[in-house]
Amino acid sequence: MNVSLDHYLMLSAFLFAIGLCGALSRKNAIIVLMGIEIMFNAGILNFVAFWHYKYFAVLTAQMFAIFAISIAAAESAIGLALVIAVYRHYQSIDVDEMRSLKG
Amino acid sequence: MEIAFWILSAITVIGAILAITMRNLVHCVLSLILFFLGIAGHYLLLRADFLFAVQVLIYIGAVAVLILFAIMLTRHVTGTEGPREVLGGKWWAGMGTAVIIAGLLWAIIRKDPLAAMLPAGMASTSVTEIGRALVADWLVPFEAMGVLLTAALIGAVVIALEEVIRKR
Amino acid sequence: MIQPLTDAKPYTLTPGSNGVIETQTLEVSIGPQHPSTHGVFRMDCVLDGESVVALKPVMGYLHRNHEQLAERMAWLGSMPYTDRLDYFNSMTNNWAYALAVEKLAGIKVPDRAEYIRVIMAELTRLLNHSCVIGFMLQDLGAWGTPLLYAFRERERILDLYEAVSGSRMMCNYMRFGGVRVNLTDENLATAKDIATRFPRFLDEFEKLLTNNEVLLARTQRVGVLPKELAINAGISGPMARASGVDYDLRKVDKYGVYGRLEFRVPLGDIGDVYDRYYIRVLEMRESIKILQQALRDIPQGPHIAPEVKLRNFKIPPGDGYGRIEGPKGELGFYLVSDEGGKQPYRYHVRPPSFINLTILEDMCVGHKVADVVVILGSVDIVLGEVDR
Amino acid sequence: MDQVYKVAPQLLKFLSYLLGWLPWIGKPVAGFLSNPPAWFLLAVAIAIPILFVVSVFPGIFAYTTLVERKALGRIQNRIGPNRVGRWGLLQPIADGVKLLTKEDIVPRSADKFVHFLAPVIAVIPSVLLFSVVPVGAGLVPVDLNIGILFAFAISTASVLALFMGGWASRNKFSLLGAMRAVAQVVSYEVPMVLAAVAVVMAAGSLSTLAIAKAQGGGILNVTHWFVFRPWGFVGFILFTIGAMAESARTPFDIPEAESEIIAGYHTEYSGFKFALFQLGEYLASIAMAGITVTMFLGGYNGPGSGPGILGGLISMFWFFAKLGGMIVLTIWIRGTWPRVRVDQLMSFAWKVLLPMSIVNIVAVGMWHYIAIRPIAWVVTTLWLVLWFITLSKLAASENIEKREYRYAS
Amino acid sequence: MEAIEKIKEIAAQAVPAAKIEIINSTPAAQQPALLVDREHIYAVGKFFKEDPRFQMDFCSCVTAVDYLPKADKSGCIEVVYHLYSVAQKQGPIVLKVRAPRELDQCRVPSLTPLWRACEFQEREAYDLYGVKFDGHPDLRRILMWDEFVDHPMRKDYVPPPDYEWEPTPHDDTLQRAVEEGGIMPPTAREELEKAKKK
Repeated sequence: MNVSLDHYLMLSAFLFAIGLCGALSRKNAIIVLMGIEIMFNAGILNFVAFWHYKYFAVLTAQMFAIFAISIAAAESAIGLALVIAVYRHYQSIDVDEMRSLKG
Repeated sequence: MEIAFWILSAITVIGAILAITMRNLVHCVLSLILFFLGIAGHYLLLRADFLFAVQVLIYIGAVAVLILFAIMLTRHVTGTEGPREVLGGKWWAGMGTAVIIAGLLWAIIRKDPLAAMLPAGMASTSVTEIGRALVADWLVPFEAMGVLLTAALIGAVVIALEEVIRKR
Repeated sequence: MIQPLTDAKPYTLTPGSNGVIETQTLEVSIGPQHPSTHGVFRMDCVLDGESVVALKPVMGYLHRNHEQLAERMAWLGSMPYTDRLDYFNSMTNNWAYALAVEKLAGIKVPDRAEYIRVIMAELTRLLNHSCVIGFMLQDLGAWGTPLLYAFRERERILDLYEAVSGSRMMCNYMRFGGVRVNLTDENLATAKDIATRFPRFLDEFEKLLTNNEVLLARTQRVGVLPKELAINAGISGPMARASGVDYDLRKVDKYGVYGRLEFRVPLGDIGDVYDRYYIRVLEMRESIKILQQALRDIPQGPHIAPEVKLRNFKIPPGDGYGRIEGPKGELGFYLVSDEGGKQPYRYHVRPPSFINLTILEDMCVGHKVADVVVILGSVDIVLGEVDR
Repeated sequence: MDQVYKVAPQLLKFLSYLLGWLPWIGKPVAGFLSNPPAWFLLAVAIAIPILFVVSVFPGIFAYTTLVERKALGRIQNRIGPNRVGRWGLLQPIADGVKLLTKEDIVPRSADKFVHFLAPVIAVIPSVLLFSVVPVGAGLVPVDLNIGILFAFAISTASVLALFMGGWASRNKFSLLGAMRAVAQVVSYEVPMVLAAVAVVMAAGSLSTLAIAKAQGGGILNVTHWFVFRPWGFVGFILFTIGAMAESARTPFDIPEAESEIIAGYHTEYSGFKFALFQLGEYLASIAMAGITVTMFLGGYNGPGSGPGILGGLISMFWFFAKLGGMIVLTIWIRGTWPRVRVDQLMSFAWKVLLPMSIVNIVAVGMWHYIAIRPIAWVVTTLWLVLWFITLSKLAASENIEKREYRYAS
Repeated sequence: MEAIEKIKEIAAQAVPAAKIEIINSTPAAQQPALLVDREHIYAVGKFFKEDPRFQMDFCSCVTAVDYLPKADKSGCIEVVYHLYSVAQKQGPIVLKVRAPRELDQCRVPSLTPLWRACEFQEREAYDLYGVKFDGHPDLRRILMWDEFVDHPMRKDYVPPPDYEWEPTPHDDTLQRAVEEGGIMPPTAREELEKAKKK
């Protein structure tokens, strides 16, 4: 059995679900961020798989992947800065306890 | 190819699952790094060498280290975590959503005629091509990305330093 | 940081240790097993990241009740024990004790003995200062290269000590009223040789260190000790002079024959680690001058006052305080003799490195962990003397 | 690898000729080797570079420790190890045996799994780094077209081992060391990559082999080395400083500063785990030296280097000679310099190295677009020197001053 | 420096309530001291520190001496301060203050607020002699460990027969080791039993 696009799509769907599960069900804000990173990666894997299997000649998918990775890096930087700021305020990084947006 | 795919998939999935289920935060990050490595391996397998390097450099070298720093800054890293609740209040809702989405995606992929496709080509793209593409066809998004990253950098510093700035 | 001295500061190391995370401070105990506490010494530090918020010195790991040992022994019996106080500088320890006893008993020391004492003390100062700079550089992370340069010179001085006293470090050389053995011409020639060679070593040493960028960046404006605090806290020796305190007992008390010798007292203005380093270099240069004069002027004569009895040595009741300028600062002995007079009723050492530690916290707070060990190195402590 | 693949049949033929003399087993094996199947050739072609990397470079590591101890000894008026074998030549073996037989202590409260994993992970990236270092003309274990990028990506991963070791030990000194290590590696990565970008621009390729090739030619294969260009010289210094900081060598050895935080992240390691940490650290530093040589010092190029077996051997000689030179340089610096402080280290990276490496990239651009060489020389040199002066003025600490001392009257 | 009688007179004028006495040393040592009563030692010290004629800004040596009671006189603990002047390069002025030997009454005012140099030395005197210095900011043991009970430099201090069995923080550990039947040297076990019997 050869590895087909199917396998990659399944894998990334599975990873996406895992990331979503983590992002939705964990209490800790940092783990929520990590779940989001997992989802990001699953998406990027899809791009690359499609590029490899279908649009090999054009670079669009790779470009998208590069941009997505950069955005993910920026997102995680901002997200963690927010976590630190929230921690300063609430002395906790529990997402259930962050109920008010007032500083 | 097949063996490598299955091994890497196993690493990736185990890494992802451990990353969101482990109790100790640092263990979570270490599992997340395993997951990132698995993804990087997949890129290598898919002949995207440049993306492999970018993945390792950015995700393992930068994002993971950033998360570690965030953990260090927000907890007593030397102490062990007590028996605290790790799951959020409505965890079952999150789990349910995840399962439903996984099922939906599964169904869609099974149906799709594109899915059973085999590789179009096997040679890796050279970095030169990517570089040319970035500064020719993709120049505007590339520059926009530069602006975005700068803004994110400044934003992150401002948010994290808020207290210090306010004190002055 | 000069604290208002009347404010009582209670001993609390952990701010807000009530189980709630309020500050992200880290309590670290530097020592007693640590490569750069110069022995078994501990500093309880509270760190905020890398910066020191609070620091308490904890000593006593080497405490052996030296004072009580001396109170159970004849006057001369504790002379060898003084060697073990500051084991780097046994000659000056001997001299301080001998000086205190001579003061109490009213013994006159012959001229030649005084000159021999000056020669030995200045040699001790040379070896102490050069090694201290080496140790400080090791704390700075220079892998002991300057230290081993200093050890090469120290070796020559220790060889001379061995030739005159039979022991390299625990010399036990001074006696009440003089010194134990006379110096031969050969010994004097060796001393002269050391005095002529030492400046060359110092030049080499300075070439390696004084203008090194990293050394400058690491030591200047680090661990500043203001002049007023230095005087108030009883800081003495090169440390006080680096802060600009003009107080050198060789000039003030003119004990021994220092009144007849010509030398200058270098003073710093800022009182940081760099000043403490450079003042020691300058003091070594002055010491060489003293050595050369003493070696030139040393008269012939007895090396010990003939009227002093070794056995059955008694001192009439009373108390007295004798002090000298040791390499680390003012080394004093406070002695009380009572009716019997055969042994000290009270024997107290005023150790310079113990008292110089008083202001360790004031110098360290606000600096980084890396600076703490350097500041401690620049204070120049020997735990044998701190703990006694 | 490709080179090995080409010469593998000849190699195997030679082997089969030798083995043919053996009784019984010799004949059939020789027959197999003289006409090998394709998979076997591929396996040999893969195995030989791996064997080369895992045998030669750890050997260099072992003798680097000896050279280091000897050289430090000489710098410090000592003799250095001289008890085991002539000139202490067997000392690395004795050290290895000692470390292997030592008790392996794991602190009771340590995170045992991570504590065990950290030294292993410390070695892997360091060994992987060698896969892109060309050791001779056309001789590189893997000629990746992303060579330099690969090297940087891998070397960043080494920071994880330091963090894991420091965190898992549950020791405050280890933790401080880990924090320092992470901060230091992350901030020195940036100027290093930018310094490498200058070289990549000049060579027009990310492949290490292509970069080395671009420096061949000229008089005696020497004049085209990048270090003999104004931007290359600056880049060399920037990169060397960055590499020393990245591999935590004195004066940037603050993650394991023994006088401050005992041994940093490996305070709680003993025996073979400690040896693995040392191995990883030294291998990374040797690999970084190798990459420095490749990028700036002409790589394997030198008088007499070139294709062919003789040229290849000479080129290998030049590469290893330059590598040795870089190693000795780091040892020399270690023996003579004190250590900088954490905040100084960071501000040096961000305030001096980073702007200077960006200025250097501009200099390469100028060099590329000014066709007349003498003018390009003058312009780029002026540009770099002026910026260097400005930056050093800006970054100079107001704390440092020349002091005069007075004497009491 | 004036003669000791003159100094005493000046000090007595400045702090009229203080009871000041001259104690003579041996003729050879020539370091007569001023014995000041406990209530006024701080005022006298402050006067010597601040008066422009003396400016005793350097407190060189602080120590305690234990005098056992004798047939003709009662015992006391005497705290001795040696003051010098850095500004005027003169000295010493020796101040002495006496306190009863009984532990609960053995208190003198601390001079640490005047001279920081006294901080560690007074702690040492407290540690070794049991003199409590009122107003000392941080009066703890300095050389002996915190759990030590007696003051070992007192002349009537009787060392325990076995130094190991001073109460140490180690005791709990050893006790636990015995209870849990852990590993310990047989001699240590015997001695622990002995200590228990006491």
